[in-house]
Amino acid sequence: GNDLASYCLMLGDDALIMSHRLQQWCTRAPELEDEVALANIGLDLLGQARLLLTRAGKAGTAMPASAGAAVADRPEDALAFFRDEHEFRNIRLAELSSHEPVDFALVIAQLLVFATWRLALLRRLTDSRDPVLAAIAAKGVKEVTYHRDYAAQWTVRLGDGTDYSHRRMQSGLDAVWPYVGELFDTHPVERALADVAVDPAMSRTEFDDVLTQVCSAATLTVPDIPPLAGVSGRKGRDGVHTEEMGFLLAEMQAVARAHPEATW
Amino acid sequence: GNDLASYCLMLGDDALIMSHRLQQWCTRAPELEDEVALANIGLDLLGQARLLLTRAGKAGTAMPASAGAAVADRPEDALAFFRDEHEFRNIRLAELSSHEPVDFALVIAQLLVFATWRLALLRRLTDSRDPVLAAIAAKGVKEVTYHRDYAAQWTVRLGDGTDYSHRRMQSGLDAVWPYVGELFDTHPVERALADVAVDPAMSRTEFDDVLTQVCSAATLTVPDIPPLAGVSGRKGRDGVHTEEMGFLLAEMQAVARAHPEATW
Amino acid sequence: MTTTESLETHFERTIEADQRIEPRDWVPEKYRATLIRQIAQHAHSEIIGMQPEGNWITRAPSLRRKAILLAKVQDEAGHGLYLYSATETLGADRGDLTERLISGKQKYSSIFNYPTLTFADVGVIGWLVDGAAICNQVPLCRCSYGPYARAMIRICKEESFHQRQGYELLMTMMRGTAAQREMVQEATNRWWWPSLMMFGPPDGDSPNTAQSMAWKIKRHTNDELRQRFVDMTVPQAEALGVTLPDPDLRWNAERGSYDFGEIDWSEFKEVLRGNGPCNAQRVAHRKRAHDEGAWVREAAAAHARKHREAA
Amino acid sequence: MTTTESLETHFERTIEADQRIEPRDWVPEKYRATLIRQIAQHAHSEIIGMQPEGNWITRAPSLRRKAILLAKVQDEAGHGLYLYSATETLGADRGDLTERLISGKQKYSSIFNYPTLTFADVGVIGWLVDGAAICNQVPLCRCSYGPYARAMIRICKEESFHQRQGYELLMTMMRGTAAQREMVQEATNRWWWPSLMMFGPPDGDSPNTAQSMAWKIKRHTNDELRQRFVDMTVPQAEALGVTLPDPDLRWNAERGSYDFGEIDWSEFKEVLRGNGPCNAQRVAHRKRAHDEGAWVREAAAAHARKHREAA
Repeated sequence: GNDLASYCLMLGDDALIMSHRLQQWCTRAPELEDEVALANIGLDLLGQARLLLTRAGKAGTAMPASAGAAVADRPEDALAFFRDEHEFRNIRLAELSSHEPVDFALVIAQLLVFATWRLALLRRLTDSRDPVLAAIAAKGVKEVTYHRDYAAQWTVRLGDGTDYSHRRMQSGLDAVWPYVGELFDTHPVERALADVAVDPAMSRTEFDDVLTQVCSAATLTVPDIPPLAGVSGRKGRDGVHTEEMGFLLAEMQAVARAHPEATW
Repeated sequence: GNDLASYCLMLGDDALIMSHRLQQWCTRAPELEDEVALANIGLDLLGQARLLLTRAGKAGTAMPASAGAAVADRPEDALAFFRDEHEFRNIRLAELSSHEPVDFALVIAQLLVFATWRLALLRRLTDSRDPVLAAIAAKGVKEVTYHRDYAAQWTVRLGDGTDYSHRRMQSGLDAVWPYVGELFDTHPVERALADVAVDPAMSRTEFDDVLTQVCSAATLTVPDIPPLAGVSGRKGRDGVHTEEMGFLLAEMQAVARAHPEATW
Repeated sequence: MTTTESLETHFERTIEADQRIEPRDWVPEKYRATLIRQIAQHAHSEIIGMQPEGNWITRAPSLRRKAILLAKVQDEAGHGLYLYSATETLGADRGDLTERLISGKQKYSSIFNYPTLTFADVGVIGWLVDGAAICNQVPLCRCSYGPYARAMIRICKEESFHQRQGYELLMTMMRGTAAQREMVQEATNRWWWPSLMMFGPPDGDSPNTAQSMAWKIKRHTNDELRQRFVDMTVPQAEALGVTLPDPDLRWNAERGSYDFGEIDWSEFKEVLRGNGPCNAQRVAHRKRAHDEGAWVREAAAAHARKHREAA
Repeated sequence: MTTTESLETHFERTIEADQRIEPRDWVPEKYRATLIRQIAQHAHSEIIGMQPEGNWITRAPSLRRKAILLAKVQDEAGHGLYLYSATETLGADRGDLTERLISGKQKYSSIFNYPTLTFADVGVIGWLVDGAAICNQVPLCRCSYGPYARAMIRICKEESFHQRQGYELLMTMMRGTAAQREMVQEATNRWWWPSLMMFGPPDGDSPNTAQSMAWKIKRHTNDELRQRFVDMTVPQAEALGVTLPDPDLRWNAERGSYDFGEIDWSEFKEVLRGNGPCNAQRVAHRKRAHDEGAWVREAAAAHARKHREAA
């Protein structure tokens, strides 16, 4: 039904937008090994986005009217390139821009939080009654475990590296922290899809435990910063995004929208 | 005829794209006075762009096919928002991005070169046989004189300020210099429009004199850096731009293109 | 002591006679401090307020709207400049006030801690936010402190112009496509309640109002101004064809005013405490611009010094 | 002296017998220097070559093409890594080579000094640039230096894959809209001549070729490889339906090869001298990434030190 479609959009958009932010790091990483790793993580998330948006299409998400005929049989592209900002359902954390000005500590903090949270969700989702979601989750668990470990290793290296890197890493975590609260809000769609969706609120303890451990190994402080408000309570999952989102979509969608009748 | 339309596009696109780069400085200037000044210059150039694109439309520029019905009676918007990159005729200097990473010396160098060159052109253009172009030029001369003076004053302040600002200002000039050569290439359209268009090559000496004077007052060196090549000789005036141009247009055109049937 | 007393008497008589206090006049320290704080907060609001609107300049979908928006944001920088100058007549320093802004020691209007999400927001900010600002500011044109009053006269004139331009954009959009009309309605939904909060807490919770009114800095209470704004805006919404997001909004013939629903003051307090959707972003952006401009300001100062020494 | 002579004899015999030189083997200094320079230049080309293609990842118009492009650019980073490792077996240091790249002391393939202007460029780079690279590199799989030869085997395999993907994108675009077909033709026009220049100057102007061939680092002359590329590519262009921008291009039945027009070597030399459309931009971008990564690399080193000391 429609709730399932919405749920797939949520998880798919999280991956799509976070992948975009990692794509923007391409040719900007501090070492070639990180160039490879960040691209790899971006690719994994892009793969998850494709599966989830395709699933959203099959589950009955309405295709955007502006998507040309050629796109009709590729719902993943219709949804990625022809939805407007308020139709995206990702959490706002994924929108945070870290590449301009270049801030490696910020992308690591963003990825640490994102992957720790997503891994907890996907693990529970492997038991979903929806077999497609369960399979996507099972594949994703392996991938996101690596993402989390990569981010955790860098968090420790930077936190427990030089004085300067320690300060940078702590600032990165502090900058990301306001976006954490939203990750664990239970959305009505998640509540409606018992046994199919997972309730993110259930994973908060696990998340806090991991972050506490990583920060401790990194000699960093888990931030104590209140969550970013929504607009009249509406946040990313409700289609209300940060001001960065419009610029992100303008770039991502420009070529596809210039050629609505094209196939690629 | 068509040459006149092309010529109006050239001068209009120069102003439009340079104005965009100044718009991006909004809320980023080092002082409120500069906030006001940069916005002012951006507004003047935007005004020139509107007049010139409107003139290009009247002179017979074909309207882009993707421009919706609503745009048909506003050629300036059809041309600004619905042309593709290769249809823009501006010199590449205007595309240079200076706001991310923020570089005040770079925008000042860019503006100094742009305004000195444009002022020389517009002065000659006041004698154009085309009365509309002559009138636009007459208005523009007053505006661009101020733009040049503003940029020259900052060039002197930064060049003859601190050691650090001296280095930054010299780097700014050096970064801009490869884009200078193209400004004085005579385009076939300019050659074809004798008495209507002006030949930019005629203004090179005047330009060099001004730059030499300003650099001398600023204790800076006029750079000796060869001009940026085109692609098989094709440059901005031929629709071959820098890699920054696509991102600029994606941002500038996103809203207009999302609503091709709208009026605003 | 006797001098102070006579100065104080002179000050009070000037206020009472509805005459203007000028920079050369003696004023009580608390009057000075209250005014500096209020004018600085107003200046900061102009400067921070450039961000939500500035966000759309490069994406404005017509060149005419782009020029209008750029000119408007430029005006706001200009307003900031006058207002900082007005604080300087009271002995404040612009650099110092900027430090207070970016260190979070001084506030600016909370309304600018909401994001601008579509181009319709540009119109709605003109209509509602500038509209509310005008309601607040028109009485300030009669403020007892001369330089502030005169700055407000100029600012109010420009704000009215901005407000009409915002409303006109919305009118055009409402005559446009279905998607445009939806954008306007949706933006109205987001900005309506924050606009009402611009008048500050209800009179019962506004401890400084009485003193400010006695000094004729302020001329009306928060609730009076809020009611005036609602009464002015409801017919404009009707003319526009948008619905204001308040089911309790209705004409009260007895009062000759519109009744309206309860404001969510907990949201107001959260935003005021720094936890709105954009507080951190707005201040960080201003701080970054200021920090990245430091070398430029230093260079200008160094150049001016050389120039003076040479002269 | 005698030892050196016998080492030299051993080296020459190994080369003559078409056997591989391995890191433990003695080699003449000039062989080592030539190889380090060539492999480093190749590594630099992979890294700089990420930029023109990376430019389109965030704008790729389908998610499938986005994934393919991101994977390709990632492969290039991987190729850079193998190749820098191969130089390390010859005693070079990656950090040192990176310094030489960003200070302009070492070159990379000039082809990457052209801009990518439309999404069709992604396909054309795969087809023509990777195609030319493969022509150049396949013979290197038999290079006398073992680690380089083995790296080339892996790299060539991946490059062929990329080349097919690029060609397939162009095929899809040529079956698409008129605008897409125009984009492909226009990109072909821009990349054709620079691709031919990838094989280096004509044999008469290539002084190092003889020594490199004697050492079996190189197996064919520049002109031989260029001809092979043209002969391979012309039928592909026909199958695609694009015109190669050379009026002198025609089949020569006598030679069993395509004749083609004069290359503009003055353009080649300008780009090589640093005056191409993107030389400064490519190196500045790499330098900026390197500089901005310095604190991260320092932190990693500091952390590793602490960790070692604690162990």
